[in-house]
Amino acid sequence: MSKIVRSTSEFLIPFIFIFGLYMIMHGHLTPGGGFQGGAVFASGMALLLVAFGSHKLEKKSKAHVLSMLESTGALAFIGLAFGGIAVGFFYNFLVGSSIFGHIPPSGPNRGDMWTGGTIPLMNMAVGLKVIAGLSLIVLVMALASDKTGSQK
Amino acid sequence: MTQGIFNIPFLAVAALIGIGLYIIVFDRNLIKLVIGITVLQAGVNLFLVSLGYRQHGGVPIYTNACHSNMVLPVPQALTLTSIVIGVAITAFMLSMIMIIYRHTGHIDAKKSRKLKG
Amino acid sequence: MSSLLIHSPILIIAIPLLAAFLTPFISRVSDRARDALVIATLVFVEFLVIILAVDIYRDGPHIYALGASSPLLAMPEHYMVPVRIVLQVDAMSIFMGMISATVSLAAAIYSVSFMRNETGKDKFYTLLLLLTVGMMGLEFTGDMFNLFIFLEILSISGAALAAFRTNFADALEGGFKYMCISAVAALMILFAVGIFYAQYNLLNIAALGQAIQYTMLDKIALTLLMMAFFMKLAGVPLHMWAPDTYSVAPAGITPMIYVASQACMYALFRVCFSLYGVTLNTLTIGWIVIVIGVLSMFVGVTMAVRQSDIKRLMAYHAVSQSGYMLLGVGVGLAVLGNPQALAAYGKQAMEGGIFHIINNAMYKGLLFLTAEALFYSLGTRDLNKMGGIAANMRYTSIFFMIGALAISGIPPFNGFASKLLIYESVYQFNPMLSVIAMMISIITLASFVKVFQSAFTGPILPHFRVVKEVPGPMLGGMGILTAIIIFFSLFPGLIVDQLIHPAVEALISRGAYINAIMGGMQ
Amino acid sequence: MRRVAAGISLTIVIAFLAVTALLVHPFGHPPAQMDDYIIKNTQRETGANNAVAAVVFDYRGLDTLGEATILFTAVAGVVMLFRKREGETTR
Amino acid sequence: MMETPSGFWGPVPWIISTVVAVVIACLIRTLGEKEHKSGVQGQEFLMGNPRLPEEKSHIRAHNIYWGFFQGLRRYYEHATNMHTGIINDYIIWFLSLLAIMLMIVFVVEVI
Repeated sequence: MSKIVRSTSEFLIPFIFIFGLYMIMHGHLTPGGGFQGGAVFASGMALLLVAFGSHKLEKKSKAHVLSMLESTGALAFIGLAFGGIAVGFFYNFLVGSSIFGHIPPSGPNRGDMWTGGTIPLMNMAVGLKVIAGLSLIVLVMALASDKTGSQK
Repeated sequence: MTQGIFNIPFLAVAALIGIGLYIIVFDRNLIKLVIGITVLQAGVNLFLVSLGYRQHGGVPIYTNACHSNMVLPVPQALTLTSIVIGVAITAFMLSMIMIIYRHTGHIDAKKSRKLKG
Repeated sequence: MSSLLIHSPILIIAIPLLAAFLTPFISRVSDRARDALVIATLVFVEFLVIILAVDIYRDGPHIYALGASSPLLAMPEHYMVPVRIVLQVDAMSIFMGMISATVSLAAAIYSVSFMRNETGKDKFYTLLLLLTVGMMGLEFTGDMFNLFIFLEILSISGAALAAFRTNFADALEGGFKYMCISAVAALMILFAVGIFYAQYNLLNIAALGQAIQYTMLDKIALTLLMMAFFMKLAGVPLHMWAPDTYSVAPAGITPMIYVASQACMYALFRVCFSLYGVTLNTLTIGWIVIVIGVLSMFVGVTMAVRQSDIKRLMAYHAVSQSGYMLLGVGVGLAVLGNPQALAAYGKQAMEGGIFHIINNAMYKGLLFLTAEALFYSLGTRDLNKMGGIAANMRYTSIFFMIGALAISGIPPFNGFASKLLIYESVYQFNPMLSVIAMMISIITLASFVKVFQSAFTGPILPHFRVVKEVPGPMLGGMGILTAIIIFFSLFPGLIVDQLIHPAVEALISRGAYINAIMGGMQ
Repeated sequence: MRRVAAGISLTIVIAFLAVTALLVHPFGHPPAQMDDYIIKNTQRETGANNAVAAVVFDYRGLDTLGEATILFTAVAGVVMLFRKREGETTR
Repeated sequence: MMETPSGFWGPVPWIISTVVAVVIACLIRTLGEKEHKSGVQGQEFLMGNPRLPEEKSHIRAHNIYWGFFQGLRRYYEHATNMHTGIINDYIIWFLSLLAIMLMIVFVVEVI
């Protein structure tokens, strides 16, 4: 891609990444969540791919590493769901505890980061999973189309 | 039936689904077929999310909320789920088409039919 | 033990899911460990299904509310509507669950040696586990939207597995067709779920069943649901994807996709009997199911005789056999509003249809596996190129013969038992249908005679002299299914009384299904 | 012939969809027994201010697990499709 | 034993009666000619035609039931033309069946 695209995306990408991570972190307080933030982050990856080419991106992030990350996210998610199995699968076992366990006052409030029980943790797990999964899809498809292009 | 005039979003849903089905049925290009399925998904998602709208309602989030009247949260969650499913299906079908193209050299549904009869 | 029982509905879904997420890590360690993990997971699932089945057949249905303060609490306290997702496992669900678990286990064992020379085996096993998860979830869930989710899991993993042999162009074509029709069908289901949600603000099947009024909107939703499920279960004239997909899928996967389509048939029955039940116009809907069933039987079998590709032939037979199940259960549905007829022959017709599901999963699975064993040894699926291999592949030909006799309804095999039930009870409903069913059975036998004659008997062709029997695990996978077939053949009365009858009762008694969730408020 | 049949059936299906659109509850006034419970109790039961996040991860958690599984399945499928094979031939 | 609407079905009596029938058949067979020699029937015998090689004498799959297909030729032409193998046609079938079913359900309500 041309220099303009590359320098613009170099400038933009940190903001996109940070915005994606912000959305993941604040999923239980503001609009957004793991899927949306992950999609934003992965769109940053897609921008990287468009600007710098798939081979350059592949040097930075190997496909099997992304695959592992995705599995880690999925395992963390299902692990959190299993965490409440003493009561029931998907039971929100962290409500009332010290990690994310505060219970907000009912009705409109200012929003406390440490609320939500397992929900913020699940948001993070899903966010990791979606980031890795969507990046992997984009990367694999780009690499494959590159290969077919070079063979012609 | 007097309320029918207010159901314009639902009529838009019918139109979107109709367009999606039209593309799926009449277009022989496999990529356009996937586009048709995406339009169909958009129609169904619009249906789901517009089911949950409550008049003069705000977002169902209590952080700094000023509305007492909130729209329904469940349809939004369902739509979110269905959008992610749509992304997954689209990616998967497009990569299948890429491999079909690699094998046969075209993406015409009429030509790529080894299996018939 | 009892807490394991309480949690087993979700564990049956969650354990293979956990194993599927773990497979990428394990397969970096060693291939052998991954195979062992997959087999162990499926054995554990089978074990859980069996202990759950024993409990359900003894004590009645289980429910499991996800995330509630107690899993047995379907609704929040002091509230009349289920808010959370509830899994509801009754005799019919667990019956289908046993079929899925058994066929998955046999397919995994078979694949261990069949897939030895393939690349990408870690993805293969991940997708196989996910297909199992999809089937189990579809059968156990008590929530309409959740049903859609599991249907999608089943569709994507099934399509990916069907397209697994990416070096053949037709494998991709079969997989793509499956994915395409699944996507359209699933979107129709989602639209129907939206219609339910718009009217009643409910997603739980039992709660919807209590609230449903069969308005115009409900009729449209019913039609959408029925057509989508007919598409997924390959009822004529929506069956055309079935031969394409079944014939290209690798061995072991074909029976699983077939069982997955039977899980969709279960979903159809669940919608017709438990969600709508007597509120719908049972005669009309029953006749629709019957007509599609008879068309499936006829078109499936006549197309099957014509085929020269062995897997395509068996795929058409799969379509044709689905027709028997639709016929049996359709007769039950048609007389659902008429208690006398239901007691006289309706229940027995349904018993026949549902007995046919499990019989068919077993012998059809066996036949698909033998077909793929032939492909493995001979390198071709074309019947015109085969000949005289019975001498070299003794066990495979014996397995094939048992499967072929069972599917054609030759006594004393189990196919005869279920077909006899269908013939006799359908005869009282409408003699013509019964006569057609018998005719179809004869053509089925004829087409298997064709396969047996052209592939196994006759003089051995010179280039097949060196052909050897398939390796042990493949024989093991076929052997499991054969053993089950022989067991079913010897004790049909036991199976019908112990397994089928409670399942039919669970399907018919809509009030019990609704009360299991909504019972607190009566 | 095929196109005519497809056109007629498409018209009928769209007509029924339009009927559905007119028969559904008036836009903006949905029945809300289940959702009112969630809106009222989300903070007490799950501690989350965001009712949508509470629905996604708590009330309907299995749906989200299934959705994550679908994404996982699609990724596995895509990687499987583009895997390297020995004896790979293009065309 | 399995109850059916008009009787019962059990594989064990069936197997026992089959075994009895086979035993009787064998008994009858032993009453036959003792000096019979086998082996003559398999060879070509006064046919005049040369013996075919083995792979030619095998009847291939597409030759089986030739008459059946010939008799039902018109049905099979229609049926194979139906299975076009084009994915759009599958969706067309779906749509048309959906339209027919919607009409049926609608008409039944009106009547």
